[in-house]
Amino acid sequence: MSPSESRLRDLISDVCPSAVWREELGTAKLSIARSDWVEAHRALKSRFPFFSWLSAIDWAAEVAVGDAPEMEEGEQMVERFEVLSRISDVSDGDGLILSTDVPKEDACVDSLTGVYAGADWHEREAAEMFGIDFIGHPNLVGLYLPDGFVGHPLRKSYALLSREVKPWPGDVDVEPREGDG
Amino acid sequence: MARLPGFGLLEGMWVTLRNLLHRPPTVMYPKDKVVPPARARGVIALDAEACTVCMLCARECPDWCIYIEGHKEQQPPAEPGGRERSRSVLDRFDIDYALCMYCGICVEVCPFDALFWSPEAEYSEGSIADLLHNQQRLGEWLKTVPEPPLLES
Amino acid sequence: MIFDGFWVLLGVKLLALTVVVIGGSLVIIYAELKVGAHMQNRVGPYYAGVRWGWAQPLADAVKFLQKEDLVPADADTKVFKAAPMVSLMGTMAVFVIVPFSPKLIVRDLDLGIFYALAASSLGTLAMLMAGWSSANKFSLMGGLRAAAQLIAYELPMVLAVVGVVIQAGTLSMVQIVDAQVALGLPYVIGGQAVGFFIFVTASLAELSRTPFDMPIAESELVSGYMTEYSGIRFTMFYLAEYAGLFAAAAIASTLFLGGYHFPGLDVEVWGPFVLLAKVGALAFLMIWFRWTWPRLREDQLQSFAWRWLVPLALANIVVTAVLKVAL
Amino acid sequence: MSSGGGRVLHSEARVSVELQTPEMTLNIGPQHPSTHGVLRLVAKVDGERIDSVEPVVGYMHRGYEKLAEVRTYPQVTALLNRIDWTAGLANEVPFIIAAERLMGVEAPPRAQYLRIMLTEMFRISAHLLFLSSYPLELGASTPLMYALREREHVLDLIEGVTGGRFHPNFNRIGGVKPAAGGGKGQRTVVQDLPEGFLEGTRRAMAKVSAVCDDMEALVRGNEIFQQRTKGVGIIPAEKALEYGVSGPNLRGSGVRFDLRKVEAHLPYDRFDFEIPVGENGDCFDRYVVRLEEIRQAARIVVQAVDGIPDGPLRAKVPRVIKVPKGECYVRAENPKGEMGYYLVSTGGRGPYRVKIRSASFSNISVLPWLLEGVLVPDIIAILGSLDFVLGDVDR
Repeated sequence: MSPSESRLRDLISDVCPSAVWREELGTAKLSIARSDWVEAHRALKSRFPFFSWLSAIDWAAEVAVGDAPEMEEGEQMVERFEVLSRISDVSDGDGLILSTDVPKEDACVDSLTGVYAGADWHEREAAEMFGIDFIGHPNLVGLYLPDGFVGHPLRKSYALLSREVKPWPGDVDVEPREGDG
Repeated sequence: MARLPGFGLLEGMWVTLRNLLHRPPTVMYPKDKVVPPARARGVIALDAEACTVCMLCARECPDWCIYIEGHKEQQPPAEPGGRERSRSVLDRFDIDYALCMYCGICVEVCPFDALFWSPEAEYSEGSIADLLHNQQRLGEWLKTVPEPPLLES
Repeated sequence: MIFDGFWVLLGVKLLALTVVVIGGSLVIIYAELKVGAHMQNRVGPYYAGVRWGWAQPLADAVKFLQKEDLVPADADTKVFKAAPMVSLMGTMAVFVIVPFSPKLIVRDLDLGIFYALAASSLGTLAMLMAGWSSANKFSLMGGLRAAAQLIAYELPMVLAVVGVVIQAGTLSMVQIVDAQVALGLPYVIGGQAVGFFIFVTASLAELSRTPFDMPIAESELVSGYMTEYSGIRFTMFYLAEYAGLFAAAAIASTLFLGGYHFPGLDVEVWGPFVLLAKVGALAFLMIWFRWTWPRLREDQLQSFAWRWLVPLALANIVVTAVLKVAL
Repeated sequence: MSSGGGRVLHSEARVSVELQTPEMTLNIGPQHPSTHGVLRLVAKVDGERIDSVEPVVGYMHRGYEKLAEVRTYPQVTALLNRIDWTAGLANEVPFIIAAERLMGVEAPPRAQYLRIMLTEMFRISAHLLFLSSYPLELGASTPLMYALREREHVLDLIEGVTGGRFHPNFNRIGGVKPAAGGGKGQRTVVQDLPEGFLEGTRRAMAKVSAVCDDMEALVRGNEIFQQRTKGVGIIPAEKALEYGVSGPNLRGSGVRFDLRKVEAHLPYDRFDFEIPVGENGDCFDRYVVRLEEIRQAARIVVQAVDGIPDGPLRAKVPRVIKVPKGECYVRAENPKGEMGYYLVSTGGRGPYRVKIRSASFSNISVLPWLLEGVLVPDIIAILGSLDFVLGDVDR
């Protein structure tokens, strides 16, 4: 149920020619350059009035939490934040995810509060969890974490304290059963 | 609804009056109790003989609330003249119900039918430390494990 | 000279009155708990007392009495301590003129109902005192709401009573009952139905019971002006509320339902039981309202009083006066 | 206020001077009887009228998105039904379907029917909870008892099938939980429907419809309730869309949109049910939409009970689950609104990143705009009508 490609293509191409459009497993994703971020949303707002959510992914090779991403031999992980926003319409339910890559050194992107008022809280959460700065946001204060919290928890480099403190009950040295991985 | 204004108020009063005459469905707890369904996840029972200390449940538990210690023992060979067989025996098997979230992954992942669910749920304690059930107490719960319910035809 | 008949008689009467009022309030509390529970498909009090949990109000009273009586740190202690007493005394004072039977009455004042309405307005003062002195924002709001509401509903209540007084031609309670006996019909049928409706609605608001329980709106103000009270002071407020309900039901049944009179029953013997039966019926009605309806917002509540009840009461007075003269 | 002819009478001039009272800051919550959990509203109050409200959230923040990155897939599903704890299984379904899509696995028809049946049962349970708590906030405590009495029947049925009343943990990648355990004997204990479940469900759905009629008479028809809720807390449709308000709150504002009719993650197209829609988006319409949704959900459950196909409960899936690389966003119609999971997998035993789109987060982000110039008791009426749960807000 991806939006009809042709109508969407010309809607996007005049606004941001560099847009790369990919549709996989029923999820339509549009990668945009950082500079066209707000323009793309303004162009699409008439077609997709419903602001669903905005968040980010921290792409990192080594991770302090969970399993490291498996790399094919040649592929090299580009260290970056990927800011995603999801907008959809409320007639036949088409939806679209817009994403833009933000380098980790100057992690900042324009704020969408001018286009979608609902982006306010989402951007505050993303700023607090990843340390991304949203330029033009009315009051970019923390949302969830207690005031005076140091660090950005959702970054892959941020270890989960509760798992450091307590020893893992599973690593007792009884020889593993033969079949177990 | 073009009804005269007070009518809605009276309709509501009729509902409460009607319920005044019904017997309340309250179950007076200490006297008579509600029997939970057979598949209810109340407490985990341990069959120590079946356990081979494979540590799968302790590894798969999301809350890290199963603590196991075991040692190896030599057992006489199955048939005479055969090789000495070594068997791991449980020393300690504790489940900390203060941390457990009753997800049932341990019961599901155990390959040797050592863990069972029992709908028993009246084991609240005065102090939180008593919620750490040791191996002997987990064995006692085995008696309360019900027969699996008959299935829909 | 102190011990000649009058003072001793007054002392005995007041003692008897206190026993009757406290007893009546406890019965109404039990009725509210039990009837309200069954209306909600619950069992209500069960274990207190041997069966049916009849001793629940006594158990509550004892529990509250042995609770610690806290006074907030920066509260205005004298006013804080006095508020519940004023509230209870204000309610008890109303019973002076309630006639259980022609002779069974503390003092049949010829001012009768006028005195009762004056005494019952003391409750407003107590709520304001409690709200202000608890030094807690929510209590303050509860107290202000209570004051605004009680004043707004004092007027329709008085005007409704004026209707009865015109028809009966007297203020004294016993003579009002005699007038209804002479008419052969209790006033609720004999010409004062509108008055009865206004009086019951207004007394619901006076007691701040649903649908007018904004001052003790649990979901917003925790429990309004009573939030900071505990122990014996809270018991006084709690008792005052139900004594107030007893008083309102007693006055309403005397004015509109013919008081201790019931055709065919001897007034001397059956008088009190007839009155208590009518009080029970009205109390059941008020309990029924509470467990069925939500509460009004206080600006709706105010506009309901000023824009509906007061004009209605005035019209009622005019009609009664015209009929009084015409017949 | 001035009378005819524009000439301000002396008497009126004096009255129209606005009495300047100092502004009072009122803290509603985080411990407050009607904020549905630990939400704190810092309200600047002038008398009883609100100037501005600033919701403070985060008291219930458990960091689900971080926890998901540390856990394997079965462990994550055990966590997810605790996000919106009134709608247990409805939280797990979109995440499981996202993982199934990445693995290219399709749940067997019987499992899909079971998922629909249990999701609708949880919708009934969540909305019955709303039917009981909302009138309570407006002062009527009786509906609570009737609604919860019927809700017990629904929860008992859910506990009979899944073993848990609130946290069923019944979904697995590839279907629903096939057997009690992995060992020799436990694998034969199949977790299919217990005996008497279908008949019990029909009786329960009849009771649920009966309680809806009681609510119709007791609350919806009640003039006092109508006065307290009609025209209060109006959310216009485009404001709702811009803030991402979804579910019954959006439909209350007149937008006819229900994900069950649009999304293809579960065979809802085989069931016929209507979408109740309100007209002017006030508290009353949101209440009526949810009341109607219970009846529609009961209809779906009865149709599911009649038409449930036979067959296996779970498709062939390797014992140790490794989801291949890829990204996928699946959303579903949760009782509170649109619940979606953006699942990013890089091949490990657990997800690399899970963005949880919870409905209540956006539903209450509209509060600062909505509560300006509102009376204090109306705050409670509006908060209650949005029907949010703090676990959903804070994740």
